[in-house]
Amino acid sequence: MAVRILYFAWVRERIGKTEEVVEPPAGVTTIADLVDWLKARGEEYAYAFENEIVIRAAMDQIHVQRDAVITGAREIAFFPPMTGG
Amino acid sequence: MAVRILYFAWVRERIGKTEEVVEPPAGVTTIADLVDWLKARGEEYAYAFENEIVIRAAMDQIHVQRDAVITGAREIAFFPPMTGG
Amino acid sequence: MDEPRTDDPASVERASIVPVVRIQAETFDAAAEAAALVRGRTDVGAVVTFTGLCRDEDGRLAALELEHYPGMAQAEIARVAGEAARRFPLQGLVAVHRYGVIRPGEEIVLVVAASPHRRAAFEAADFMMDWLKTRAPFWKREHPLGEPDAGGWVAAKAEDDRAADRWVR
Amino acid sequence: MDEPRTDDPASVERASIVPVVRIQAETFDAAAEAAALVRGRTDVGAVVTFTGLCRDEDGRLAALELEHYPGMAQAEIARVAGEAARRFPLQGLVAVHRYGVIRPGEEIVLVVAASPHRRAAFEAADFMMDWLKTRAPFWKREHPLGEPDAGGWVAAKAEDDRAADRWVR
Repeated sequence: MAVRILYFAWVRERIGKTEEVVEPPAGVTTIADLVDWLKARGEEYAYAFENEIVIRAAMDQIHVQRDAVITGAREIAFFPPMTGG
Repeated sequence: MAVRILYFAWVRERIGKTEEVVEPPAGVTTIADLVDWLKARGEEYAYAFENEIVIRAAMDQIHVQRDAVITGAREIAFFPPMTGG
Repeated sequence: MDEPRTDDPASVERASIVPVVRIQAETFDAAAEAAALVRGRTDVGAVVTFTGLCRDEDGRLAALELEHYPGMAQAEIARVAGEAARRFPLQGLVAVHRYGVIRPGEEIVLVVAASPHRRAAFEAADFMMDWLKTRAPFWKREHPLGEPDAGGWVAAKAEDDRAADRWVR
Repeated sequence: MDEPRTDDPASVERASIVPVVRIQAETFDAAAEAAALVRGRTDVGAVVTFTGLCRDEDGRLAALELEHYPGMAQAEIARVAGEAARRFPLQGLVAVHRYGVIRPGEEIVLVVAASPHRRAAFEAADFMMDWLKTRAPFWKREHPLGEPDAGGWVAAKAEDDRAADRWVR
């Protein structure tokens, strides 16, 4: 299943891209699984997610927790805590 | 001792004047004394102060309580609870 | 109201702003008052503007008439503004209160607070309004539509006293 | 966020306003946004306007650069505004958030809330800002004066999370 992944702020800088389309294997069912899978793809991902607990995720533009099931998602985003306002 | 007394809102309407200069006798030393003395001056005063507890007072343009000593005051005002803002 | 301690730098800084207080019959320009607090400076982080307007009370009201105690209104609002400037780290504070006949849709009162921090700006404006409501010598009389002389004085609300009590310390 | 119950008149009324939400690079006109909420109506009692500005951080900062997640920024602020409209008896609500390079003294964010009652207007604006700070997908990077490429990303503040937690119920 192909899914579009977006990165923002220093997560984007560490990974070195703003977005990509990936096809995680069948066993990757949650946001936490996806992060584990991404971290194994290269040291830029490992660096971006080194302190996993601070990274936030959104699925189809809605904030989600790490245990959210990603099946059917079209767009998943990873980013640091927000500093707007 | 002459002192200027001001009345506002429905206190003013009940007494029928916006201000007056009075000379209370020596025994009148507090706001409460002054109210008692005014109430004895006529039924319009008795009417204005009939529910004394709701009437507020200011001495030289500063909110004061009923036990405030009026000696030396130049201007004393009586009015209902405020409804500005 | 306590005097600021002059040996406390934060307190000295807080006391150093001079609140703008005006009592007037004319309408006011909220945007111009807010702009004046910020103009030419780059250290303000938050501006909170409160505008209180005359409501028509479901079409019942033709106008409000605000009576006031001129000298004391100015003095008392200045005291409340000075207390706000001591309690909160403000960079600017404006309070304007109108008197006279005010029609539905027109503005009655304005408070603008500027601060480096949003919490202080919100709390200062909130504090000012609660204290204005319960301490500023103004009295509202209603002029009902169709019977302009039949209206009575607006009664003070217990909820306004409770709101002001939140700030007692 | 719960859907309003359509059999509850108060809830229906509260849900009936349509908040204005805009994400834009351009500056905004706070006064015009506030005026638009009140224009032609005589039932508004209170308007609270919050403007957040870029500070120069004691002269250290040349500019802030705000990155955002376009589609989600609009959607998330609209969700927060919808929640505010359900929680508070509002007659109008505007939220505008800028992105891009913003210099000290310039405005970043605007919230305007109109209500019959001052408490609701204050709380709605306060709620909007707390939730915007912690939920709207924007990230600030600092450009220090003299070394425009040396700045880092602004860290999120624990106090902002605590402020947002005040509204959890």
